[in-house]
Amino acid sequence: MARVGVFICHCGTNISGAMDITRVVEAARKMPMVVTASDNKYTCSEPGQASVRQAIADNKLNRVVIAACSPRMHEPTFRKAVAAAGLNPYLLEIANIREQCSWVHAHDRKKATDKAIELVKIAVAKVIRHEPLYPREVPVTKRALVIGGGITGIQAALDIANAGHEVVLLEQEPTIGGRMAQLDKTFPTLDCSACILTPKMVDVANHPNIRLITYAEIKEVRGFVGNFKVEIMQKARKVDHTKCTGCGTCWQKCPEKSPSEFDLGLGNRPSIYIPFAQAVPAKPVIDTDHCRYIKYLQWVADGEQGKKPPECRICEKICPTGSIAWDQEPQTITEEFGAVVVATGFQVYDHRHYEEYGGGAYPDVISGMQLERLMNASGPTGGEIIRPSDGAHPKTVAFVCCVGSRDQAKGRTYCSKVCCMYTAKHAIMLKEHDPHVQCYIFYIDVRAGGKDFEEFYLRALDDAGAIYIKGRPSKIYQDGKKMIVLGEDALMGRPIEVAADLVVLATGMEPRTGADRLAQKLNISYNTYHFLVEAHPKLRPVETQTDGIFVAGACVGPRDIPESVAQGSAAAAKVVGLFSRDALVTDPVTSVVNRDRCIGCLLCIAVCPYKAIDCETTRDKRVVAVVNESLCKGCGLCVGACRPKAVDLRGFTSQQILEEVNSLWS
Amino acid sequence: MIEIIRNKAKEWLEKNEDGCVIGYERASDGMTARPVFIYEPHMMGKLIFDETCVHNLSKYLLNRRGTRTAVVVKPCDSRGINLLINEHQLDRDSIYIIGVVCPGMKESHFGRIEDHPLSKCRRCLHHTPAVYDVLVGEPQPETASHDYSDVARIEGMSLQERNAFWKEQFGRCIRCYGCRQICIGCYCQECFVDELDPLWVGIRSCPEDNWIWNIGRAFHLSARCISCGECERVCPVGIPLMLANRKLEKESADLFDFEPGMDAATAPPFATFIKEETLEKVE
Amino acid sequence: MELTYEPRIVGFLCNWCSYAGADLAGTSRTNYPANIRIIRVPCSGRVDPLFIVKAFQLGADGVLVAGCHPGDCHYSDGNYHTRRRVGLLRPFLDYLGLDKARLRLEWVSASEGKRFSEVVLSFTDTLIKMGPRSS
Amino acid sequence: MTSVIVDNNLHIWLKELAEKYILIAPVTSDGVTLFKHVKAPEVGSIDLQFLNTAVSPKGYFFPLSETIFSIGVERGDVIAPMNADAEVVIFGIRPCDAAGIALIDRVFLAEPVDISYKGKRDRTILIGLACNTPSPECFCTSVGGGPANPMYLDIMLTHTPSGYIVQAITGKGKELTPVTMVEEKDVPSPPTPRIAAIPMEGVREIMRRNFDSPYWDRVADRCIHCNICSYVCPCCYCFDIRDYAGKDKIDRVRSWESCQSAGFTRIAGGHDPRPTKGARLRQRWYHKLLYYPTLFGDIKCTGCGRCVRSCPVNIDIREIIMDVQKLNV
Repeated sequence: MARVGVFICHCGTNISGAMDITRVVEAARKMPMVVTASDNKYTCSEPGQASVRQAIADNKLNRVVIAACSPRMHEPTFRKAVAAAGLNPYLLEIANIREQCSWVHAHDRKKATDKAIELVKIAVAKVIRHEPLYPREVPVTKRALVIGGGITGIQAALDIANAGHEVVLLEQEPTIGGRMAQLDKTFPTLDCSACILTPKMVDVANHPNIRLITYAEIKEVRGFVGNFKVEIMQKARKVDHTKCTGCGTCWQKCPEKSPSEFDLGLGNRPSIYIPFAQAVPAKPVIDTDHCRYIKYLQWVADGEQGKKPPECRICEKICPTGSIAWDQEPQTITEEFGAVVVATGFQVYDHRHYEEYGGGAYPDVISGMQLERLMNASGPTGGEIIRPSDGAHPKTVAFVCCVGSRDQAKGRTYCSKVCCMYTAKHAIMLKEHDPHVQCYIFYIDVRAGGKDFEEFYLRALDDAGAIYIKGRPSKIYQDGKKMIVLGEDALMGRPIEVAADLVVLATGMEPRTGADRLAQKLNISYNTYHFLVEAHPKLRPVETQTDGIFVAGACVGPRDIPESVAQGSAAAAKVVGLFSRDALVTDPVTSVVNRDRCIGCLLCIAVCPYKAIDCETTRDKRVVAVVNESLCKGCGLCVGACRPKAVDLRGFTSQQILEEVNSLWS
Repeated sequence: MIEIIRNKAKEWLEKNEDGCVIGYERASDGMTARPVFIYEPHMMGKLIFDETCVHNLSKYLLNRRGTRTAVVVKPCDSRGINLLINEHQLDRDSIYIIGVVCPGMKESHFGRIEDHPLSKCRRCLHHTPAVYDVLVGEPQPETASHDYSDVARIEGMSLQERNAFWKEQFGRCIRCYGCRQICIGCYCQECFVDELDPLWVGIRSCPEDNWIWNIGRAFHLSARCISCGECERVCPVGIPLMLANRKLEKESADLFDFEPGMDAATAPPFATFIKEETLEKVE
Repeated sequence: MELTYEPRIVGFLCNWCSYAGADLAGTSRTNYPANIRIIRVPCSGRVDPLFIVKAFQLGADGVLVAGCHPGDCHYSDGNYHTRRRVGLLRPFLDYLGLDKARLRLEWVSASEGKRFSEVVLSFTDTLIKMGPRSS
Repeated sequence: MTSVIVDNNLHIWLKELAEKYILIAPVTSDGVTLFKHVKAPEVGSIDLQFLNTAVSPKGYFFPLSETIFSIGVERGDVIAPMNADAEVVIFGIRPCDAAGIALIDRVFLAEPVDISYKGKRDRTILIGLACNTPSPECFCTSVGGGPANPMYLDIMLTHTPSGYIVQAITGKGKELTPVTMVEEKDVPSPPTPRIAAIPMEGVREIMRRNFDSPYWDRVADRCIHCNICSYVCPCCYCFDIRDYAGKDKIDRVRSWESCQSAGFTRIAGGHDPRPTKGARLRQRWYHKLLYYPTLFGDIKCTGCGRCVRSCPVNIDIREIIMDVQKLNV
């Protein structure tokens, strides 16, 4: 039998100023199961709470209604108070008679009082049906998975590892380093990208707490915060890294060359290769698409049709450690983690979508990233800037900003943020390489919001003498050895034509292909561009709606290096914070299935946003739904959908809500 | 036609001794049909099929879960099977579906066969079963478009008229739950109307409670009703239940572009959503 | 319609957006008619369509279901399901003779205190204009 | 010589009745004939050609739902239900339905008397209308009734081409008879229609012996265990009682229930002695053909044929009776 105590707060005059409190107290006394009702100047104050505790003891109350400010304000406070009096903290209900009554109906004392009485009535009706609820504890596996070995992932991995926790760093390419490794210099400081990145890569390789898994992808993710079970698919390298010493003989001797992904097709690499000199791990993989022997094996498998490929196997012959493993197959590794950091980064927008700029057909229309490779001392040209078409040294270079950014026509409305600055950097670098170079930069706006960015832009303008032309070029075409860039100078309001030796498109950032599929596996959301969505853009920038899964860097949106690093560290801090606890307390407000009522139509599974519902077969061979309370967030979507009313939501049961509605008419 | 049904059923039952064939036999009035359960192949002669076979036999599959059953279905009934498979109630492999191309059923009552078709048949779109193991009869072309003139008639009334109309109709309800018991979509362990704790519907069989019961019933069948019309047929006090169901059918077709039971795979409207949809009717 | 007619509105508000929005209306002291009785639910998707029917059966003149704006649901999808459920219930109730204007689905964010009060104001006005339900 | 009331006099009489009494009479709308309260009868508003109503008039004594008493929340005092003292006339009730009421009387009027039932019963006058055209499902003659059986009625009317023959059966009936409107003429009463008889011999005996026969489960195969048969039946009287806590009083409400609905016999702890459709169907027939007759002598069935007509899957009690006679264990 419920014994309800109702405590009505004056909140100074905030509440009592707008209504007749005594009338509310009188009315409350008459409500069903109410054994005591009283009012208090400040219920949230220590004396106020004390009087509540006292009343609970004196009247043997087992349910408490506090009519005061919004539950969003003081529910935790009063739960503590109730708990202090030995009651289950969930046997409390709050009637919001301040924010939703006295403060909005101050103009009509009678109506405010009447409404307050009914709000109390609703709360009483609900509290009577409250059941004690008990939070559950789930253990935390203090092991983190970082997906993506770019600068963001590296930073996150190092920070977590340095805090003393095990980390698995997962990279889909043969080496970590990501896009930053491809850069020559970094704006606005112009320090050498490799020089600041590679030491961190080496730290990762040598860190006792970090296990590096390259050339691998996520296959499946199950479980929940503190207890993820992840299946990782390790692609076949065809090289046994336990034996390989990375001596390099194989890739020097390999006869089969193909365009290098790392150099964006500007140079070639052998079929057994490491992407670049400082790659980590510095051990090769065999490119099964190009390797001659693999082709030969395929030819044999296909019944020796057509021309016989050479049965090369040179690498195998010369390998001093016998590391070549032709029979190596992809393998699945299953690991358990307490938290996951997603730092899959970005890829450069493919300018082939721009028919008007030649759709990638002109060798001398290149992307900013390609220019990085041309400038880079360890790049395909050894840092000599030449035109891909004829190797000539460009004297006139045209830049086009916002390619694949801020362009509705191409379905890319967002600004990629880094292009303005890296274009300025390119202008400055080109001038340093060759004082006779003249740069023309077509821009929409120059966005230089960042520390020392504006100064950097001015350097390009004044020192490097780059000519900035406002406007997006309408067409680029070839004329003899020249590339003609047609545009309009928006400021002068006249058409302009630049005959350039080389055109650099400042292509924007887009999420890595497959970011959406990964997000689905992790059950986190992504926007129309497939950038991952954070829990809150301002206040929870590295969390997601799925507990224990964090996001950082350019996979969330365009970021420059310092921001990415900061986010990597932020995510790491969140993970470390999570790992600072041995167990997680889960909110007891979750769905629960009545197995006798459940008919196994499984509509609940379809609507659950958290994959928190599964099904099982009962002893009498019926299929029924089961809720994983650690995954359930208590939204009640399943309850709203359930026809047989088999699922219910603790703390917001159908019983309670119906009683609340009923109370208004009884 | 009936011979094909008998032979197919016989063949099947001979292969599945523990099985049961659910079909139609002659009713006690000697002119209309009624459901029959046949367990021995030699009894197959009882089977009939004519324009009085109005019953939706798919409902019976629910009490035979986990056993092997052959069932004679009309197109509308077959959609019910898809519904039940979609809702994980039936194992497709355990049932043998004898789908009959439907000529349309006649309005028939005990001892009386009218010479006009059932209203549901007059408005039927699909004359070939949506799912079957064996098809009896030549597949018929679909009727091009829905005829919601009946619904439109009600929509055409004023609010007060509609209100009065349904009060009168639901007012007759005696809460025998024949509509629920015959309905293929109603298979809850315990119906919300019978639940006491919480009490969704009042304990009285009074007009107010009939109102919420009938709305609840219809809404639980929204985007699920396969319009076999059985609820309306069995109602002893002639409440035009299909008129309510069909409004929901029409709306869910408009709003969600969904027709229940056409296949077993498509996610029903309440299991999914489209972020971009606006549902002007709401906003 | 007698002048003293005060419609009764039951409001199912999602905890994260609309309930917070209603709180904000309070903290910013934006008055609105006292005809609404708010029932707090975690998500508008928690609202069983039968709650709405029940409220009307008991005599509610209007029912307001309010949730986060599409895309902003605290539980990511909840309001999309609400939109479908209410979207179907509404024309159905209207068909049964209960004016669809009596059932409102509104998106009110935590920052839209003003909007919440406007919603309640306009809803109350509408209901007063419509007068008591014909029973 | 017989007393006859011609059609337009009948209408005048009905108007009078409607003024003095609550007049309940068969009304057909939306193709359904039901007994309804007719406040001001117009020509044609009352259906005099009806075969029989979809539901029996038992509800006017034993309502679908009624509050049998309430308890005040404040003082815990018992509040007896309002017993309307207005007199009721049920006009056009068929002999079979009158017989049905008589069958229920045996139960509700036996000690302890059901006050609310008795109250309604005492305040009601039954004006019967003999059947001239029985339906194919009728079999009253096989269960001790007949299309023109005046028993259990206060007044019996029989339609003839030249008006309605009026027979006052009871004192109540005599008082009510509109002497001024009745003419004494020589009108031959119409031939009582032929109704196919079904053999009833030894049914009780055979049923006693065949309680465990597999037959019951077999006929139940097609049963959908709805409540239609019991709800349309003129003599089924099972009910369920529930309490409802209202604002200031708690009501104890009695509503129709049916032995056919799953869980009708479910008891505390969830056990149900009649878990199968077969067991429930069997119960219905055993009650009608064996248990009740053993207690009160008569078969608890009036042969109105409603269950036969309304059963969604044609479970035909006449067929059952005949099948039963073939069972021989």
